[in-house]
Amino acid sequence: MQTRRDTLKQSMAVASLLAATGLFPRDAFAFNKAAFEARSIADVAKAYGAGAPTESKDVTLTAPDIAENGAVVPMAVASSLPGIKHLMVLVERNPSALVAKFDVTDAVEANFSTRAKMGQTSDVYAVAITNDGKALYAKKEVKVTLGGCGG
Amino acid sequence: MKQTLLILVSALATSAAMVGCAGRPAAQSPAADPDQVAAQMVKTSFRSQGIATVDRVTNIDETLKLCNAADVAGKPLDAAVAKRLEEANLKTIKWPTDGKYLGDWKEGEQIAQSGRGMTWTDTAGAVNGGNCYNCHQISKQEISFGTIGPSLYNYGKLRAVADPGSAASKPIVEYTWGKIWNAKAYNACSNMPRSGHMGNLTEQQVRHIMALLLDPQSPVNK
Amino acid sequence: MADPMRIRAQASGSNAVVRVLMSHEMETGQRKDSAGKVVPAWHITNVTTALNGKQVMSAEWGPAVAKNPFLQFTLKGAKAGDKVSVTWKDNKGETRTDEATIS
Amino acid sequence: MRKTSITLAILFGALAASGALAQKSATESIEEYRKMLEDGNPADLFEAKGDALWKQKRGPKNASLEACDLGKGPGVVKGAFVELPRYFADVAKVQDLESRLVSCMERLQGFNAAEIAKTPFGRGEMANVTALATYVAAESKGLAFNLPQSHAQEKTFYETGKRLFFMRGGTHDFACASCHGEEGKRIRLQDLPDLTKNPGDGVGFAAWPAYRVSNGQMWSMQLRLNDCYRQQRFPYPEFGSDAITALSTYLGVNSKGAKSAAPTIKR
Repeated sequence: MQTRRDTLKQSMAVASLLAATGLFPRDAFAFNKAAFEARSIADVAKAYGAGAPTESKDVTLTAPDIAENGAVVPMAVASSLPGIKHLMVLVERNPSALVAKFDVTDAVEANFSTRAKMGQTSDVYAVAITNDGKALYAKKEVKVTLGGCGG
Repeated sequence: MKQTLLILVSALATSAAMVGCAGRPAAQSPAADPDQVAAQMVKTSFRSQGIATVDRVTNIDETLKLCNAADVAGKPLDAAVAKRLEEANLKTIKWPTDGKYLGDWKEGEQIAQSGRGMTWTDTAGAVNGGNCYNCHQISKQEISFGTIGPSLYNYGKLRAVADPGSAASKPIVEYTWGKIWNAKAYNACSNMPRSGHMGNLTEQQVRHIMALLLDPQSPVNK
Repeated sequence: MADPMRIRAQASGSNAVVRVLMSHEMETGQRKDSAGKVVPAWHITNVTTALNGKQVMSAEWGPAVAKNPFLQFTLKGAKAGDKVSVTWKDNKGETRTDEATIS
Repeated sequence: MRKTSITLAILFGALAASGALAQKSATESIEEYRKMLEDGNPADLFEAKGDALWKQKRGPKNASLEACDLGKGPGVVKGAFVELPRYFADVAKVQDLESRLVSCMERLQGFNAAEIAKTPFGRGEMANVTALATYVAAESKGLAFNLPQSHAQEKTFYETGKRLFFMRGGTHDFACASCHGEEGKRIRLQDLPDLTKNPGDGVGFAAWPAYRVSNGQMWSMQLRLNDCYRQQRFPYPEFGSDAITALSTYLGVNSKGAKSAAPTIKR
């Protein structure tokens, strides 16, 4: 079995190699500025060419009820539906709603976990955009608490 | 040759002494007095930084000194000593200059929420918080509260304070003011800061906290 | 140069679960420093993943992804010994790629 | 038999479901949040950095730290963390992990120890000391604390540390004991371990270094104590000062038998 340390060593070695070969296509690095500046869930969906979002049981959002600290809030988005193009996590009351957008391919499951920053207690959305331009969502309120000595 | 031997012998003697030393630490000179060592360490280990000056630990008052010693010994303070310290602390309490004990509970809630002020990263003259929620439950709405002190939810209601200005409420109103101003007046070694006495909160801030606890309109008493 | 990522990739059945930790400030652009000056946004904008050299996943991230980001996803049809590589790029144009072998 | 266990499983499942339907307490929710963070602790990034730094030839003497004696002989890393602070004959002093690392950086690599001690946490070589401490601590994960108390100075440091632990001071009369002298208390929603005795595996002294979620920083034990003193409204404790080492000795000896979980992830 490979230890974590070996993995690391290997990672560092290949890093420069991959960079040098230019293995990653440039178009993989598109960044949808409009989507990341949008304030509402609907505007984010629109920025990705989808219609008005509707609530759906086929989209799953995993997030805690209470976050001990808003700086790191675990969130997972998943969908059981076929034909999902994008999965996104959004925090409604953040300065910009969109946290992350993942592209689904045949090679990965429609299931991603990441961690978001939350400025305050807010509804959190998991949104799925289908190949035919539908936006489906699940939502949940996550409370952000004040912790520690507060100084 | 002779010289070499001499060096060898002395080297052996030294190493023997070192072994002996490591093996029998108790045989060293009588152990240093930990109280003195601690006092010395405090002097050499802390430095003034910003508004947090070293005298905050090198020059503490008698109340703290005696309570600290009692904690180290693991024994409560002698009853007579405790009484003497409480009386001394009671004398420091500054009662409201205009006889007005209660301010605005909404401001009180904000002061109770804040844990800021007086650290080496704070600036002089900044508004200090009361640190209240760190240790106490106060209003029902705030779920992030500490449990070092007792719950203060329904503080006034439980003590039947219907009108804080009434003669009937006077003893509890005065006690509450005194407790916030100098908690050691009622319990010499209390964990609670002496917010008024040590200059952490202003008279006006204490009034606001009083209102949070005692005003029948405060969410605390709903 | 940015510090290396930690990539853990574990096969389970015909899939592999990949967990990635990246070393990045993820500065929001909303924060002020002690002098009151706004700290400019500095965050990862794109993440791509390849399985044995073939791109299988891409993502766009905003500044609201937490500092030192964590990412978990599941690769279909991956087995022990396969190579997973992850690349990130940030809004300053800095990029980093690391690779791990599925165990 | 098989049927019984299935029935039981269904029953328990139903119980669990009804439990989940009932309103969860804030404490349970926070517990759930902490659980979600455990898998994927960014402390791993710092551990990896420390591991690389330990082996890398650096400093004016272009040497690695692999000959550093952390108390169990030159180069022995595993198990060293759970026996620190301890007395080191070469410096004739009790040292904690971070002070010891700085001594090794000076002796082996030629760095200036006093310069490092003056560097703020998270910057320059001090950030490297924290990463190294994270790596060294991680190598003792799961081992039980067992600080030596045979040298006279180790005993003195324990007794002195105890006095520092109970020392009220500052503008708020806070001592370490104000928050950590009793079992079952919390500040806001954070549980406070009772540090006058062994608070349990992976708790208190056995939990640091830790990755702090609130600021995304890796915190060593010295920074943990430093910030406790800041919140106590005390003056600034110097890095590697005797008071900090003595306090650590008191906490470490009290933790005897507690299994180390460092590096952990904390609010």
